[in-house]
Amino acid sequence: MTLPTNSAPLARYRTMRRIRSFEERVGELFLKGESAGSMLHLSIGEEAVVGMTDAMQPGDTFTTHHRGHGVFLGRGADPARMMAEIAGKEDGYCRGKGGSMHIADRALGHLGANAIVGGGIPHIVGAGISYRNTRSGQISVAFFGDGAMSQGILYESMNMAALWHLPVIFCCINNQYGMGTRVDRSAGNRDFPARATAFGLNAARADGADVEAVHDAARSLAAAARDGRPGYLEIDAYRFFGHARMDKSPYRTPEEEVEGRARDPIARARARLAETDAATAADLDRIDGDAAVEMDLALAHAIGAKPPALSTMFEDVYAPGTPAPRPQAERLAAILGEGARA
Amino acid sequence: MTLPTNSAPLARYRTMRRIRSFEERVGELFLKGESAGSMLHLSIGEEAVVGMTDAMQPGDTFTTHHRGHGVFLGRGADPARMMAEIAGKEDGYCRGKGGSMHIADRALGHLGANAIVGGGIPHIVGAGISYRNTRSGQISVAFFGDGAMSQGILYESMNMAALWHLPVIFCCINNQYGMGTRVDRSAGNRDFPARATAFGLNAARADGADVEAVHDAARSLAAAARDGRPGYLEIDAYRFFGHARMDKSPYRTPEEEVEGRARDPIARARARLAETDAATAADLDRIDGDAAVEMDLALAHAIGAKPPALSTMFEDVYAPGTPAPRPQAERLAAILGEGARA
Amino acid sequence: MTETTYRDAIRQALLDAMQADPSVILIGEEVGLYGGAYGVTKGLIDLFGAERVIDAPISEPAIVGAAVGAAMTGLRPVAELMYVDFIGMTMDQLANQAAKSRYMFGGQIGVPMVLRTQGGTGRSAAAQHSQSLEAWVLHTPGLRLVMPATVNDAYHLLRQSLTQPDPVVFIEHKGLYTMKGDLDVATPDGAWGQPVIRRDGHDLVILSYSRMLHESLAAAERLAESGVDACVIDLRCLNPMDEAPLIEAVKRTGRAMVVTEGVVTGSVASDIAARLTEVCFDWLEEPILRVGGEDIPIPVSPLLERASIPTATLIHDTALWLVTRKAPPWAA
Amino acid sequence: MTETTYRDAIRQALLDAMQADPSVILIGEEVGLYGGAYGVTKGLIDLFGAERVIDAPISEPAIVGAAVGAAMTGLRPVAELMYVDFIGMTMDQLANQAAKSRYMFGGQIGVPMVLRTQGGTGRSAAAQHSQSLEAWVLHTPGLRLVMPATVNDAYHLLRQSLTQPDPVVFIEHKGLYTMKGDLDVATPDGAWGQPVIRRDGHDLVILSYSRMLHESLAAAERLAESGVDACVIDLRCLNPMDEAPLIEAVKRTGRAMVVTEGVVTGSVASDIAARLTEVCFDWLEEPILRVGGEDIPIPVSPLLERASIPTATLIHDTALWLVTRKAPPWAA
Ligand SMILES: Cc1ncc(C[n+]2csc(CCOP(=O)(O)OP(=O)(O)O)c2C)c(N)n1
Ligand SMILES: Cc1ncc(C[n+]2csc(CCOP(=O)(O)OP(=O)(O)O)c2C)c(N)n1
Ligand SMILES: [Mg+2]
Ligand SMILES: [Mg+2]
Repeated sequence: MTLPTNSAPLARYRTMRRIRSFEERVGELFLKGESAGSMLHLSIGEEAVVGMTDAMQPGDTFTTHHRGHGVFLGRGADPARMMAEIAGKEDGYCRGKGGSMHIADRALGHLGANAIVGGGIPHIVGAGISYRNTRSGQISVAFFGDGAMSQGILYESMNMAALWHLPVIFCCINNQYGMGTRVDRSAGNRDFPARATAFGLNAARADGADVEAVHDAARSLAAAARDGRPGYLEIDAYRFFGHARMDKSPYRTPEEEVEGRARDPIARARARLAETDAATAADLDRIDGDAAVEMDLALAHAIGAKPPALSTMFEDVYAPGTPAPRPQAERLAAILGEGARA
Repeated sequence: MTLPTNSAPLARYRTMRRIRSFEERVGELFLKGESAGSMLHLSIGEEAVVGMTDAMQPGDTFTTHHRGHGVFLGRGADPARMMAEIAGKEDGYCRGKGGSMHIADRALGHLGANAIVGGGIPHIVGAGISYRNTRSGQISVAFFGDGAMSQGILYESMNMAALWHLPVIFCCINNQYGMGTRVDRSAGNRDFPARATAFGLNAARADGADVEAVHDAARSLAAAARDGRPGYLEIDAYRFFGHARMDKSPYRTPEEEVEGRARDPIARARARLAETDAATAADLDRIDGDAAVEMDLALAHAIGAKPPALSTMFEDVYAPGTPAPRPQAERLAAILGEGARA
Repeated sequence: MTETTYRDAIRQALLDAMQADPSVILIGEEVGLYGGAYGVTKGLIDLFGAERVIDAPISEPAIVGAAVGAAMTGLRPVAELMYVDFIGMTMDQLANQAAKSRYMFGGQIGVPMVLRTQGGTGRSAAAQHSQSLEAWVLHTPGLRLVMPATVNDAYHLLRQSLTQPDPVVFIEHKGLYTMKGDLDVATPDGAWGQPVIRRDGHDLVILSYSRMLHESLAAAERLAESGVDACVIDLRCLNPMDEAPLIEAVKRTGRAMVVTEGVVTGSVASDIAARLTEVCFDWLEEPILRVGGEDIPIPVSPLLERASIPTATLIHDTALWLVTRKAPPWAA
Repeated sequence: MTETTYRDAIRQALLDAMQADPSVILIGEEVGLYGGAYGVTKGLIDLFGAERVIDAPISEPAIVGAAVGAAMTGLRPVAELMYVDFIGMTMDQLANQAAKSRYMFGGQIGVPMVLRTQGGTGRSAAAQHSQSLEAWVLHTPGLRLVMPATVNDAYHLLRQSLTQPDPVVFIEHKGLYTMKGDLDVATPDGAWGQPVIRRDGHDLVILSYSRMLHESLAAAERLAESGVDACVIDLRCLNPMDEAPLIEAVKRTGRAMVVTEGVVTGSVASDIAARLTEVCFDWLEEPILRVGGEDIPIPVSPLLERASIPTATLIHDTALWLVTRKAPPWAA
């Protein structure tokens, strides 16, 4: 389909819808028993992160946490290769070695999803040093959850970014929970932007139900970051479902869920687009339908794709052309096999 | 000597003077080649920390950083046993195993000096949990330098303290340098109390040239901490000498040093005591002289004390009565010795 | 004697210890309301309250550091790392603080804490949630190290850990939580620091621990079919560890191998093999062989994951060779 | 060929690499204005400026993490940890990030960084500033590990490290900085990954690295006086490591020992001994022995500190026994 021209909000709607459809298919992949493991973290409810990814430019880089599918789709990922990776298949983004929590793509600037809470955050400091030193004009963005607000390495990284005037942004997707812990049970003071300010960053907080509000904040933070004034953006969102595929959410009430899910960035965007006549209901339905088809295809692709060959296991530990790990069977064979004895 | 009664400021003067005399003797110990190593960090210029130690009560506990002699003397340390430890002697506080950077004393509440910048900070969180759970009324205080403001574990600890309403205080002795790095070269935003506030602590900053100002701030923070409102105190001081005994301070100018050393808490206290007629010059001179004699004796004791027996090396790795490490000579002997072969 | 799971045996040990000793507290991520990522601490917060079952923010270094301080001041904390893979963030607090405090401070300040965590493969959890990192701990004087393989040990080794005056790292295996077995709360499988012979045999010794014990026992069953009689020893405690029964068994059979799920290079298996070789050399008919995880990060693909760690088949084939010198097909 | 110190050889390597390749940067505490805690980076900030010689706050985890990110985006960072003892704070960034990125991401994202640090005893720096922790690194697939013992290696191994596509942990020894030796910038002592025979001999092999190489060489001199001819091999690179020359030497002599300064349990020495025993068993006359640091934290007392690590005497006595079966006095 072709989008109505000059309609960035509509494009963002489309991306958000694609994210949601994708995540729904990840759920299916799991239910069909085709995912690699059950550590699948869906970003449904957090699609307004597109407000941030849309404020980035080609060449900009980023790292994500374990709940990073949406961010990556926002930066242009191929859902079929993503889904194949989540299924642990050879033609996934990472050859079936990384899975949902470790997707990356050099070409699109994705420096890697991380299963260590906070693990990917300092990498943007290093990227920031690269871009500062080469005056490349790029920025680097770390996406992470509210849980990472408790990791010390975040503050070390913020301090370095401010001290060295690095072109970076720390983007906290606050979905109100770190696993089963609501944010008021993990933070002595919930004013996260105040923390960022105290470390010398430009800090903002945006309503995660409103992708355009997120985008406005992100745009101005990105512009400042590109100028060497690093920023912090908190997207105030809601995690619609459990932490991972096995979580029955005993730690939150149904009322809490209903209230949280009412803050749906897709519904909100849809309503606003209709209100402002930026798109007809038919346009939006078409977008939704296209997303569904696209993600069905991605799912089918992943299920049909080949698993990696066993020999690939020893590849990529080190760069090609350098000494590779010796397979254990080879080591034992050299001891056990013929000719190995005096 | 007997101190004039009701004269806490005079007692603090005395403690500060004893600290300075002690540190001067540590310098001598090193020059005489009698110290265990050269990693000796003098707290000269930072004596106003006594304002904080004096706000603590018997039973309160604390941890310190590597520059902790003054803090410990402020809490009642025996300088002879301290000096012996710094000389690596058997009757030092830690049997000659710890040295200057690892002095501790259970009895006086010293949970340990630490050579890892920031390493001792989270321990007060645990102590705080103990005191909270038992309603013991104790507080625990972490003393550390401005350098530790860059360690993530500090913020993790602050957050826990605020979240759990622990009876603890984070006391930063800002002596303007972390080794050769002036604080403006390590902090993106030098407003440290703002960081503590953002994490939910009661925060204050006091002039480290004025022990009574430090004490006033410390008293009110300690009272709040005892009530479950944890605090942060920054003592704004100056490190008169190099980082450790080998440092020639190439990273700071003589002017900077002159200006910094003008902020001498001992000179200031002396002047004020004289001004307010709290003590005569003769009283103060007597205090100074007594301190000098006391520390000369400590130095002599340390030099004369016995080094630890070699066999003590294997003690204290684990508690007495539990399996101890096997000395290597014993292991090898069992292989090499008679009867060890088929 | 009751049948229960490894998971519930650990929970029972925590429960009994907390009931017996009010100074025992739990601190870790999701140990309270959520009941533990693997359900081990379910319900304990209801029984003991939030002051003793402490849900911590995601701050591993400070969690371990707080446990150190709590242990120094009269509590007996059980800190939990949700995955042993996160131990890297805490190695300073663990190896420089918990392990060394007693020593540095001349014996004055002990740190009687337990660090509970779990490791290993089996859930396609990929490179950062599947490791076996006990070798780092073994190399750190001052830390005790325990890795239970059975339901009864899960209970008793944890109870024993909670009586130790020094820090204990207690590593569970995520693949064992649902394993059933007999729990006899009155009778431990063995004393603290004692290896246990799980299957006696006179042809060779297979030394193992944690989940690999079960692969080793399975291999031993298959070896029996080939007429080879393997002695399988469960190391249980890696520090302290009484080497005497191992030495006895190795000298008796003259043939031994060590099996670990951890990456084989620099592993616990290397260390045990080297130690035993030193003292048993004259009795050895063959070298002590190491079978362990491949020298690679753990891949997410379930296929590759499974192939990256030892199987009963590999253990069997290697053992068979040790005894018969019959090279397995893959070693031709 | 010029005479210089180990310290200056490292400095020269950094200088030459920075001149040859503008993507090389340094990041660490006190590497700039102060010139390095041990003076290694003195003056480099004047030559290359503060954008390439970056004085970092005391944030070890983020220093290593920043180096990872810089390496991912085109720079070739040399991160410095002032003491290897601080590596505990960084094991997550080192072992879960630097080491695993290439693998987890299917080969897309390499991390060509060097982590320079120094370890070892000799300065009464006590338990948290004197350790030898290379065993943790060796056990981590994805990390290369280099420990130079000589002036020429200090230069060349660092230059070689700076051409590697994967993360290299480069561990210096604080006791070697002032050691003098010949530097030949045109000729490395050996290729990347190759052990080097520092003294040939046919009676036994002593395998060592870093400062213990020199104790081993001293022991070999004294062994020669007793008519025992020791071959002393410098391992240099622990990963990658070509085992062929080691195997050859061990088979040739039938007797070997491994010497490390690190705590012996779970050490590199255990691993090398286990590996070589597996392949050389039929050629061994005696077990491969390990000589290493005592299983204790390092005490501050200079007396105890010295006694806690291997001496030339201990190496000599152990070697002599291996060859003559003459038990040393302390093993009677
Ligand atoms: C260092 C570390 N600690 C703990 C975990 C286990 N864990 C995985 S996700 C998670 C919650 C993270 O919460 P948040 O950062 O808010 O991200 P969200 O899942 O809400 O997107 C936890 C505790 C982990 N993966 N890494
Ligand atoms: C984790 C760690 N990093 C680095 C060092 C080396 N070091 C010792 S003291 C010091 C400076 C500390 O500065 P600060 O905290 O301000 O304390 P001060 O020495 O000024 O009292 C540094 C970098 C260390 N001991 N521990
Ligand atoms: Mg969250
Ligand atoms: Mg300072």
